[in-house]
Amino acid sequence: MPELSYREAVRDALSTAMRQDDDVFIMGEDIAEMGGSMGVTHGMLDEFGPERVRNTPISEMALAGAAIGAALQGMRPIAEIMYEDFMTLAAEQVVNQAAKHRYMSGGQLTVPVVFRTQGGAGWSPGAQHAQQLEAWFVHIPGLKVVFASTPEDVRGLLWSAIYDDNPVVFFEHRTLYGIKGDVPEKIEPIPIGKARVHREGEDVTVIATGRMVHESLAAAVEAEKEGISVEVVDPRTLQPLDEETLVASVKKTNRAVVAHEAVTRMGFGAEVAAVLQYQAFDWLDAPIERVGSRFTPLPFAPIMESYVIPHMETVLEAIYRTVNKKA
Amino acid sequence: MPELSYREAVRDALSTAMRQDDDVFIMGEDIAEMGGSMGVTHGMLDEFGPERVRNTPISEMALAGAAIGAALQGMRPIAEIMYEDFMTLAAEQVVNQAAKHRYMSGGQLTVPVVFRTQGGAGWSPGAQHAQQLEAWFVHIPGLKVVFASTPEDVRGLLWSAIYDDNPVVFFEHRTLYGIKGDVPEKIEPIPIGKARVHREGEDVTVIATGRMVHESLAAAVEAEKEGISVEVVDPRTLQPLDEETLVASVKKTNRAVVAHEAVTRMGFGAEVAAVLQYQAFDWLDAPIERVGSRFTPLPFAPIMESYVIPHMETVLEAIYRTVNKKA
Amino acid sequence: MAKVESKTTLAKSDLPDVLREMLLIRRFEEKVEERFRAGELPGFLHVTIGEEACAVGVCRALEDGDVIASTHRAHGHTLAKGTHPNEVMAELYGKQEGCSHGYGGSMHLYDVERGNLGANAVIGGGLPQITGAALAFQMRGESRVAVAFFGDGATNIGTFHEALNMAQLWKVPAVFVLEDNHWAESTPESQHSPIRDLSDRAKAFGMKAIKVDGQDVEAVYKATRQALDYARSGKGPVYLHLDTLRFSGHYIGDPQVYRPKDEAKKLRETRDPIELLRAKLSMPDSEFEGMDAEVTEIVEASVEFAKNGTDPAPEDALKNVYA
Amino acid sequence: MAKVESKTTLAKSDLPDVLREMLLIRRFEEKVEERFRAGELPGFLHVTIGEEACAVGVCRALEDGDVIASTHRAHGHTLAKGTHPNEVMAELYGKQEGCSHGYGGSMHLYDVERGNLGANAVIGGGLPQITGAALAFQMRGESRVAVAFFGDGATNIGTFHEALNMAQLWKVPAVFVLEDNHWAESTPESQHSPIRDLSDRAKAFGMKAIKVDGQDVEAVYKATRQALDYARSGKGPVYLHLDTLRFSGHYIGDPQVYRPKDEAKKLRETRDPIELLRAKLSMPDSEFEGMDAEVTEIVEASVEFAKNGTDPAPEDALKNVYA
Ligand SMILES: Cc1ncc(C[n+]2csc(CCOP(=O)(O)OP(=O)(O)O)c2C)c(N)n1
Ligand SMILES: Cc1ncc(C[n+]2csc(CCOP(=O)(O)OP(=O)(O)O)c2C)c(N)n1
Ligand SMILES: [Mg+2]
Ligand SMILES: [Mg+2]
Repeated sequence: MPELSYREAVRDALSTAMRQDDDVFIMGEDIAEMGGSMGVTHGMLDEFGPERVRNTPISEMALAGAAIGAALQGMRPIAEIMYEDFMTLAAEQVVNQAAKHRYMSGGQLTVPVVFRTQGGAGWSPGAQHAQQLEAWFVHIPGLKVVFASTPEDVRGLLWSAIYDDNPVVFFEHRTLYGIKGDVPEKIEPIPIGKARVHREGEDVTVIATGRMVHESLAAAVEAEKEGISVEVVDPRTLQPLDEETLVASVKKTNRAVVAHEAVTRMGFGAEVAAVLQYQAFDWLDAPIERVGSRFTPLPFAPIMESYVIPHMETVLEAIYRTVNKKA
Repeated sequence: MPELSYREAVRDALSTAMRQDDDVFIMGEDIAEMGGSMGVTHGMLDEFGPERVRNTPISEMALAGAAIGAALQGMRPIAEIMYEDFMTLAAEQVVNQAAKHRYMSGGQLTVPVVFRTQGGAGWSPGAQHAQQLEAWFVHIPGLKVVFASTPEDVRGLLWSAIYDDNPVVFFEHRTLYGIKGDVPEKIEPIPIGKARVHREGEDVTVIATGRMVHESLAAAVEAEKEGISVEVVDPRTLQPLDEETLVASVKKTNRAVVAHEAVTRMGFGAEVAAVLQYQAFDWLDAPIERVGSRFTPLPFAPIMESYVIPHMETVLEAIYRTVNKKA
Repeated sequence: MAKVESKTTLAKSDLPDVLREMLLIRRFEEKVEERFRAGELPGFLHVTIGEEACAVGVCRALEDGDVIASTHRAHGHTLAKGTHPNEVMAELYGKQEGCSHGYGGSMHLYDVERGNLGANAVIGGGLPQITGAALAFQMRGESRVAVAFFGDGATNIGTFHEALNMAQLWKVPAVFVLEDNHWAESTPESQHSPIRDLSDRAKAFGMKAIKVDGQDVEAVYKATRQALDYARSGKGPVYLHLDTLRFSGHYIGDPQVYRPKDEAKKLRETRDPIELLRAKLSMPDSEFEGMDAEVTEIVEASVEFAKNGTDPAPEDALKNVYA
Repeated sequence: MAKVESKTTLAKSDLPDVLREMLLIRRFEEKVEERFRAGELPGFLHVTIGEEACAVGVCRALEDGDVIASTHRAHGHTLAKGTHPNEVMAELYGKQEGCSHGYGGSMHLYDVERGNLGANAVIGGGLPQITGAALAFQMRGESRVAVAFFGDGATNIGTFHEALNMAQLWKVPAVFVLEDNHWAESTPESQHSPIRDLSDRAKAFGMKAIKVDGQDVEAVYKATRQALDYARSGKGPVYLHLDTLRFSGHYIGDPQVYRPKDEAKKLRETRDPIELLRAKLSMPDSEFEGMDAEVTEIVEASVEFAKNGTDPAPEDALKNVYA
């Protein structure tokens, strides 16, 4: 099994799809010569040329919209929105157009477009360059929402997203680009809608996304030392959501922690908690704990930033709380 | 006590504030001669003139941003975004600018702006003219979010929003403009952050917003006939959220239904459910029921639209489910 | 090529047919107003009375394979692009036989088979998608043009700016058709735009602009052909400015309190695109009346068709959310 | 009035001070690059080396009460608008003494007392707010002007279009300053904009445009005065196009793989705004070196000040979310 970084894994999915399929292309700001602000598309200009690795003006709305328009013609464009914060600028096209064309046309259109974007704090970018807004898009019928946490997952899921006939909002996490992991020799599509159980456990289920998957796995190791057996599950796709796997896990462990980097209030964890308390009500031995960023914009100073976003320790504390709070 | 329609109540708050305070003004598309697409500002042009009842070009982003800029200079602008769906176009200014200026400046700025908008289905406007997106803004630290359901509340809360030094996203519901209700002679500010218990009950708490407050009150009357005593609470302000009142109510009734017109998935009800299961875990005798729109864009045909959005009956069914599902 | 040349102007013999098409739209819209007032039509509707020459002149000029994106004022474009009145009317009645199968409604008419990518209830919403469709044509080397309609009010929204700018930057085969009726709802152009000639918008992108009288269907057709040829030949997009007039309210039911009472009426007397063409053709009254009777019948039949259409089942609402 | 007249051009005697200010910004930015490379500065930083004449020329021309909104490339604007280097440097170190008290960072420098409404990390984000601030001045009858900086890349975003369009429509007292360095990150102007003279953007709004050499600080000052006078006198906003150059990478650490290796170096040889003014003043080397030593000391001191600054407490993060 070759080892790839998360960044290389994204690139591999993009390049492989572009090699096998003329209809796949990528557009975004500074993705050509510069290889994107995160270096994801590095080298792709040389292989595919400026038409298919297409630099755009700073026009998030039109770039999203043009990708939708090309998708309506049967192409499979990938629109890169440099930072998740700028999804606010593309929101109209993503939410009112991409998500709804098929429905409003009574099924005449398909919109096979991927909106790739990234965010995440921990490097002091300040309040406008690291928000996590995945919850917004989970609220919009017609969109699929993916948030991958490992090289293997990001590659297999991006592949599925590219070949999905629906618009997919695809979240990457800025601080994960450098992590490495084994991936299958050949790209294996990972179905959209399947959670991944990263670690089995008996006492508590931690449901985590993005960076928090890794923090949660580390917390699980710590908790183990205290005799607490932690199951860690990454939903991977937030829409559709693999409720079955999440609920089954919680029915086994009887306790749940939901962890993401987005602000807790109205974050994805709220939806997961609402689903779990409903479907596993009689199995829950403690309230579902939510772990997320504190309710502030992201501050610049590293000391404050680190206080705002969740870490391994935050998850660990939530695990401890949930096991002590016996019903 | 005079009687006002919801529409008149909004107008009364706007006009009274504009009479007493030169810094208050309103801007939006077609609000002058036409009085706004919902007739809310009808007649205000005559009283206040085109400077202060200011028609804008179709530029949701700049209209929101210009209001922010005027607010930064100490004015108290009210920006009307004609339909909630178009908040997607103003999102960048509301979310990255208004919500964050005070924080990013370390407290140097205040942003006393109100973004008034409205939405809501039930009249077949189709998928792009009736979405309910309040959940998006609840997820954004720095914003306050209000959603009023009665003439009295809408007037008192809009008053408070205008005089709040923070940006407030103020949701009105399209189908409520015509409803009438008693209001105090003089405007009484209603504090942002206080829920309203519309009806006391013993067996189940229905927490509802906007149009669903009325559907829930009607459902409560029906349930009463079956011997079920229903408490109906309207949070009124979604951010800050009066968790205390909601939790106290549920600790009394031991059962909860959360109802809004927005899509259930990742809707505001998810947050309420997550809060309640956490804070009232040991008091809950049944899973928290969520009532909201089905997971589709809004269809045009009335038959389908009516099927998608929740009604009195939907709430009633949820009430029945929750009382039968005894823990 | 020859084919293209021959279509640069409308043949004299085609003009009666053009007139019939405009008249059909007019009668259709009048019927829609009537049925709305009778309480039969749900939702939010905008008619295109006064602007028929724009829809017909543009759509007639298109080749097979060309696509359009329409606006909230979509009935005329949809009919002109070839969707049968029955299907449009059925959509307004929310029936399965409607051109969007009851999912869309007046502001979301689609007919993908006929190259109609859909009406849009968000101002400017369709424009970037036309840039994108044209980009697809360019990348695939297809000889097709993508056409977007928009109004004067739409030239104020960022979407417009970004979409046209990008189209020009990449020289994609697109035509952006401004139906300039000088009103955005209740807001006159002088109150919503700082410039008095909206052709100047194109200067910000260095885009070729063509301006014509939107009440003269022959002029519209000719200008559209010119624009299409330019775009199709790879020279880049064109900004096609049609100077037109809105004879009705913004939406059906609009009391137009903001507009001088007889403005529309007066304009109608001298600038009605249908009357202008009729006069040009010196069509005898009897012939015109025959034509009128014919289209009126089509429109009546469309109402019958729509009323007899199939209501969707409530649960049909759950379909078509995902492919 | 007299006061305004007298400031139409820079006095000869002011020029050394102007040079000192530009040199201070240069040395400040070089120090920031150095400290970033040394691993002392967190976050994401953009320096303004090569563009000092824009910041200084514009900000010198402002009157008390005028306000600015800056961009991601904010250090120069902030210093030129009067914030002490200590406070800017302290902000970059995330200290309480910083001009945003450690909440903002490089892309969010604020100094409201000095009329700096803040830098913005969203391209175009500040522009509509400048329209709005100017609207407030107009509505209150205050003789103040609101000024927004933005780059060539920003002329592609819808926010730009909407904000300028609205400003012109309402003739608010605003000046929109384009710092045209011909790059948007790695994207050259030819790849991001369809037009070769970005002054043409103003034509879409019928806005008065002034274009000058942004490397010539006297020209920038003069043009800014002209623009401010125009705006202040109620004639409406002005589009001020400064033709400038970016000598550094887009951000600190940018390897500039997309740019010919010696392009910046060559430009620097002939088009350095500091060298140009120095030559114009025929300033003897010794005097220049003295000035350089002086500003270098200020910059060094700012680093000391910043390092000795107070770290916020973690819980301080919970403050300032709401008023
Ligand atoms: C983004 C957005 N803002 C506001 C509206 C409400 N609205 C519908 S039509 C219209 C006026 C459009 O004017 P114009 O573009 O000139 O088209 P016309 O109606 O004159 O055909 C407005 C403001 C909308 N649909 N979308
Ligand atoms: C809306 C938005 N899109 C993308 C970015 C990322 N970004 C930061 S600076 C920049 C280039 C800006 O170019 P220009 O406006 O010319 O300013 P310059 O950097 O040259 O000073 C980009 C694309 C951003 N900050 N905001
Ligand atoms: Mg119009
Ligand atoms: Mg630039």
